[in-house]
Amino acid sequence: MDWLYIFEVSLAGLGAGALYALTGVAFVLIYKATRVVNLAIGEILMLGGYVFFGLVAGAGLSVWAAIPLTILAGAGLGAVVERALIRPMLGESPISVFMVTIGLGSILAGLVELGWGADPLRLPEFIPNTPIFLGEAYVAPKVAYGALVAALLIAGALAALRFSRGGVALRATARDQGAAYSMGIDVGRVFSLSWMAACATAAGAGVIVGAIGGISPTMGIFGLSVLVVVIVGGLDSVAGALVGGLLIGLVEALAGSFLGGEYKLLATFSLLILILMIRPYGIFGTHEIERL
Amino acid sequence: MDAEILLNINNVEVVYNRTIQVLRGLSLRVPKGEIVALLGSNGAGKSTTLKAVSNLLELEDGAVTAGQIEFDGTDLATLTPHGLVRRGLFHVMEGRRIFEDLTVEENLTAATFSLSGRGLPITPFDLVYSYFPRLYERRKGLAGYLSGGEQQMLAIGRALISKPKLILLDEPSLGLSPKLVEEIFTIIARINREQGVSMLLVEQNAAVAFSVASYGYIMEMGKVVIDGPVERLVKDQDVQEFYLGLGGGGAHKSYRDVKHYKRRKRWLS
Amino acid sequence: MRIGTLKLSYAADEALFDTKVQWICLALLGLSLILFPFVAGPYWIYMACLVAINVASATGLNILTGYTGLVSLGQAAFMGVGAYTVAVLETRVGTPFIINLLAAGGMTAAVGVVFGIPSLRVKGLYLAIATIAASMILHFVFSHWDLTGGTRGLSMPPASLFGLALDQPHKLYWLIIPVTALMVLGAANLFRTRIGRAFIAIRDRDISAEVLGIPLLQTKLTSFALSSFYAGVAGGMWAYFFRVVTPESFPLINSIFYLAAIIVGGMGTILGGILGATFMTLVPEVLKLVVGWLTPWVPDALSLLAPIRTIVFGALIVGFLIFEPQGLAEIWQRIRRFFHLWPFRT
Amino acid sequence: MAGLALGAVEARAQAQDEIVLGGSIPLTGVFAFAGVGIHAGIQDYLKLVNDEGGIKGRKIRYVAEDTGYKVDASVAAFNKITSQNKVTLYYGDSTGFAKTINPELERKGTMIMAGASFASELNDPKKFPLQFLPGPDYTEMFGILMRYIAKEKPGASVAFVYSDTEFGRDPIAPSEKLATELGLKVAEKIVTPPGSVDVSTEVLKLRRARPDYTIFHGYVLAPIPEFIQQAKQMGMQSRFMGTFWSMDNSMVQQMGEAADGFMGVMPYRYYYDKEGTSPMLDKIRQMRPEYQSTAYMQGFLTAMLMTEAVKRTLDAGKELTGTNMKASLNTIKDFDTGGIVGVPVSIPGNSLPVGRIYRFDAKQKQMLPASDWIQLGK
Amino acid sequence: MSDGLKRSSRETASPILKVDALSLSFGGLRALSGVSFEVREGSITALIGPNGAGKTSMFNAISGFYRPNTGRIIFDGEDISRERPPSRAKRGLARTFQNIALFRGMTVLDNIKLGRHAHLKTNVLDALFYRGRAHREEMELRAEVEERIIDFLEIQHIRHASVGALPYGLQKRVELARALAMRPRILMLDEPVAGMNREETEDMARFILDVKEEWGITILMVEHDMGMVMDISDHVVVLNFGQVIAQGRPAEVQNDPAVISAYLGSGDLAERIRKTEAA
Repeated sequence: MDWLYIFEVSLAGLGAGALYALTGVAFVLIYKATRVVNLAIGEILMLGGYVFFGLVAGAGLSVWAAIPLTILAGAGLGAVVERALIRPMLGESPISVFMVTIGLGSILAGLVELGWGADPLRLPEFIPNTPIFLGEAYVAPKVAYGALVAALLIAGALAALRFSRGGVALRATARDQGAAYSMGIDVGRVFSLSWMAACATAAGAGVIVGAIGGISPTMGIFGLSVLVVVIVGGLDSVAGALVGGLLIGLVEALAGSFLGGEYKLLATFSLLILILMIRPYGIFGTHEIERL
Repeated sequence: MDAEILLNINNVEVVYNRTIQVLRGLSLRVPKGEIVALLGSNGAGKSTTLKAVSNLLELEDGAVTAGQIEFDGTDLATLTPHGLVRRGLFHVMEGRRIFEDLTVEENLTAATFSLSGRGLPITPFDLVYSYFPRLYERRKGLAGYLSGGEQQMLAIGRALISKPKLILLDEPSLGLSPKLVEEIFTIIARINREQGVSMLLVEQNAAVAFSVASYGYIMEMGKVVIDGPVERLVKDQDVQEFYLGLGGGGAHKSYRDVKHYKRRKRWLS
Repeated sequence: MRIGTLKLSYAADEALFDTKVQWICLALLGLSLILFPFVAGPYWIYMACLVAINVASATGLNILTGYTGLVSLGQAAFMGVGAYTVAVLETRVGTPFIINLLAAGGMTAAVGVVFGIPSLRVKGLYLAIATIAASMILHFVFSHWDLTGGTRGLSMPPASLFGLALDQPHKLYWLIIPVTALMVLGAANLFRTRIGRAFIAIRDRDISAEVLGIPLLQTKLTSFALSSFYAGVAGGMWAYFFRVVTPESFPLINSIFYLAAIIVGGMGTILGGILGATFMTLVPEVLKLVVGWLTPWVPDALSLLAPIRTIVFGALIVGFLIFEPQGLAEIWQRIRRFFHLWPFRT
Repeated sequence: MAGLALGAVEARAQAQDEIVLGGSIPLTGVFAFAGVGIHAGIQDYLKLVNDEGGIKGRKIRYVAEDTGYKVDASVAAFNKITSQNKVTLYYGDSTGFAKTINPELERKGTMIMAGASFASELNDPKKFPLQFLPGPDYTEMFGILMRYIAKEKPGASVAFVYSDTEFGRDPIAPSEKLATELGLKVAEKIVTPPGSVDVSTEVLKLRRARPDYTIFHGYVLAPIPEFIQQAKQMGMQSRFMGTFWSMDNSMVQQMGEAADGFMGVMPYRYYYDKEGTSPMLDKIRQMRPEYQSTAYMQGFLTAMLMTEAVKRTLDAGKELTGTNMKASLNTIKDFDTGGIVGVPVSIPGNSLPVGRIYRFDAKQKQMLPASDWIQLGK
Repeated sequence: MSDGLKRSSRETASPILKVDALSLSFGGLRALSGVSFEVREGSITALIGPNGAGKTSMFNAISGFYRPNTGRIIFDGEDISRERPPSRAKRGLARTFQNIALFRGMTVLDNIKLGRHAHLKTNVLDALFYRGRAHREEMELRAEVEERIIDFLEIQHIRHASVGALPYGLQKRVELARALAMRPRILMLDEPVAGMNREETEDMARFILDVKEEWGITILMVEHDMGMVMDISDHVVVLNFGQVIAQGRPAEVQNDPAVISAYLGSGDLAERIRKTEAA
């Protein structure tokens, strides 16, 4: 056994997992507040990557100006999507809403391809690329910095949810919409804000993911892995997204290096089925008792 | 009922799912500073009345199809549910509906959103804790772990946070032991007296409701059948009979004697 | 105005097509399906076959999702199972195509039941996601198993009937259309009996279904099996039609396509499956034509086709769900109602 | 609807003497960059031919459908195009397609086919009698690369990094054998899922193997640059190489820093190559003043070889059947491609086994020759 | 039938359903504690009590949705506590729901037919071809549903209507029809007349009585309309806080002080609140 190698692989997996976790948090945010399973999260992430690319390569902005603008654009997209597509579906079956997000994903992927073509593109380099060594173990700098940013953002999201008044409003709405209304919480605004926050997060994650592996219209497939992450962690648990993300990152890395790259998806989706059979509501998810 | 009227419900009809009519021309009034009790058997439409007032019907696919509800001089149809709360009308819903995975303190924080846009400062929760010292002891704990009585206290405590003019109380005694009911109703009365808050109290436990209310309405089948000052209702022999049907009397026609009608028809569409 | 609607026996009242007008329409439809290959060009026959295969598969998914309320995003992968079964049997065993198609259905039904087992524990979205996992796993099996020819897939000889090779759409038409018609009729029959009613009951309210003596798991698995059977036979026909089966032939997006087809057509109506599959199959072709017309004016119009197709696909799903959740079938009913009353009310 | 019917009628009203070149072209999807180039290359060459009156007065018409680089879509396009037109020549877009459509091609026997695939398996006239490759097959490409390596550093260790696709897996097994024959050591084989984004773990695997040379195959661009970059950051000294489809100038340029020194095998000359006389390249540069990709060259040359086969068949007074055209194709010997390929070419079997090693020069931002033209089997 | 006669028959009849020391709790919350009562064959037994007393939990335990923590449910002499709802249904246990659990996507006719699901034998293959057994069974079922149930409940005019569009009272009747189609031995009605006006209630009361008398089906119901409960029940069980506080004939229960205080609240309590208030 080459322990250093296993350690390095695990680190790389955790780094990738941090990005899963970050996107997973965006996913959970929407689910918590609005009970919408947003399958378009991968495409929103992709759009983030492309907007960033457009701002830097197209409009010639500096990277540090483009990042906040990208995040802002994500928030704007979230607001529009919530208002135009999700609000009209209030009260419809969760499956219908889920399908609306699938449709949205398709629209976004098409728009991106229309605008930037189908070829994969590379984002301009902006992450420092001096190699990082933890002891003897090498960590790819992009992955390391990406993970660091993701960790900071997740910590921020957790803190905001836990300690801010807005976080209380969101958790209250998540728990019981009717009761939230009766507290004077503007539930519509909570919906809107949670979509904005989530899409902004996803767009930001898209910049990091794009910086690591390049961007392409098929990048939305990232969303599928995130779906596994949140199912494993529990759809409505931020902590679950964190643990699930790291776990899936790790599983993918280990499966990829010891079984071969083609086993990555197989490993995660087998894990998904397993979790569904033994803990259908995820590791940290709330088990909802069905009322008669 | 000479005092200023805070809540005025006028001839309201409510229909659920576009088919089931629950309120059939209900009217009632809540004067400022008083507790009004709304009694009736299950399914009479008491909770629906409260939801109609707090504009929460929509969440259950119900709608006010006729009539008018005025709170503090404003037609409620023009307000959103949260906007209503921010005007000082707080609904303590049936089953308490506390946020179980939030702490006690966070539950109270959630209620501070009722102060938004009113120019009222968010004050510490001292007032709530002074009425319910037990909540203070458990303020860091998850609300889901509170006992039934404590949960009811928290539900009323959240109402207090909103500095309301009117509290709608839906069955605060539900599922509580007599001792707890006593404790909670004592506090309800105190809050009414000390804070000058008006209340519309829905109860099945008539005696307890009458002990704190000044005026009472009894409804059946979606409308008010009897109303009057509590002192009069208490003495009224009909009250028990009418809304619980206990001790059949008068010109009561037994359901056993309903006639049979039979028709036969053989075509199929 | 509707006439001829008085019925005197239960059998007449329970018939699938209950008025004279409906029978006439049906006869006309049948006749035109028979005449079609003699008047239409090869392109149209090709499209008709493709539409029919998709109708068969969408009808299967409709049984599961539209009628039983179990959302599946694995229909395309299940079709893959059927297609591979046919390809393997055709190349290695050489059994007649009817046997192969039935075997494809049977094999897929078995696979469907296995992947339906999570419906014991989860439903709704979770189930949908479990079926995504199922299609990922099946894709892996297709592309890494020797029997299925790995990433290259399998190519196979055409179906043959009495020594005649069904190698052209206009020949396969006589295989595909009748099989699809039978399958659609079967589905319609299903919902006249206890089995179909039990499916709907589970969709509408599974708890009260249980009280009526409907065993949940067994009934759900029956639905999975039936739906997969349909997918398998459709996949088998697909294999005969394209004669090449590869792992890439049945991607997740195709499963989404079938789900979109029944949404657009109308969930839980037989007509919906037919209309939806037809519509969704034809839309990309129409787009192709439109883009073709644009070519002289718009440079690179052809390269815009794929993104536009993707956008229109998404927009159709979103648009129908928001504006016409009952789908095309409902629009059709509205038109029919209009003519029932016409000219007395317009 | 009327328009649809019109389309069908139009298809049947095809002129009797027209020759149709059908194409399953990946104008969209992961291979779109190549498809667009191929599409333009074919069109341009046919335009040159048709402008000069076609072949013996018969014009060549090009009918293409987008496939999105999906096998089933390619097959669908093939079925559709061949059922509506009398197709003589066909361009297919992937290894998977070429292999899967082969039985059908043989059954029909009316056309010859070439395409974007250089799969080794196709390079067998017995198994694929009606297809040909307008260049060396992938194993031959690996062969050219490894011969170069063996000459430069005998006994070197090599790693193969390839995608989990038909395209990617194609040359691996035979090339392993060849490596042993050449005295090279295959240190590691790394499979990645196609279109993978994060390759950190794969790079770690590569570093552990410490190969002297790394050959990428089965990709267009991603994830090659990320691989190279991370490997360089880790201090790896490996030389990185690619096969035809990752060798286009604009692609390599997109690799950024990682591009410097990237090498690979190329059977055609680059657009900007001014060495010697090359009338065809001149014509191309005239028609299209901006850079044209190597995919364009591939499409252009394919169309050229196909029409040459048709011409030779007609010249011999034979019917345009698949077998006849393939036989005519095999008569091509020391054929001058007008400079598209640097040396005269022959098609002894199914492939055109010629190529050259190029290396990217970061200063000039161009691929520069690193070897002479290498003709296998000569 | 005179009162005396009826009474004696009731007491000699054996219990068809026996609930024996049943306890049920959800995550620490006690819904039922040690509830025991019997339902005699051929009787109408009513389960009453204030909101949250555990009536619906009791129903759910009997029909098999909740598994009791302790105690047994004995149906026709057999312990069915461990059985799933479908097998209980097969034994002849039918129920309706408080908030109407009809299948809104189906017609009235199909809803009623569903009641017979467990008694039919059509398999998938029969169904697909709709020949032989499938056709025969469907026709027999249709005849029975039409001639016995639809006629009886007077819902001919709506048989082809979609359930979702029907008024509330009719929906309740359709649900009753569906339960009857199960050929039950005991019919459990959860608030059969809730939300109905006097006329609709009268209709429903008559149907319930007819079901008992003409069809010989035992009835167990939860109902809040005391007028109806007291008029038509043979036996009343009163629950409060998950416990039986009284049971007996309607007249007995009506005058039981424990029942009056459970419903009206205890006067003492009110008195004490008033006193504290005054102080």
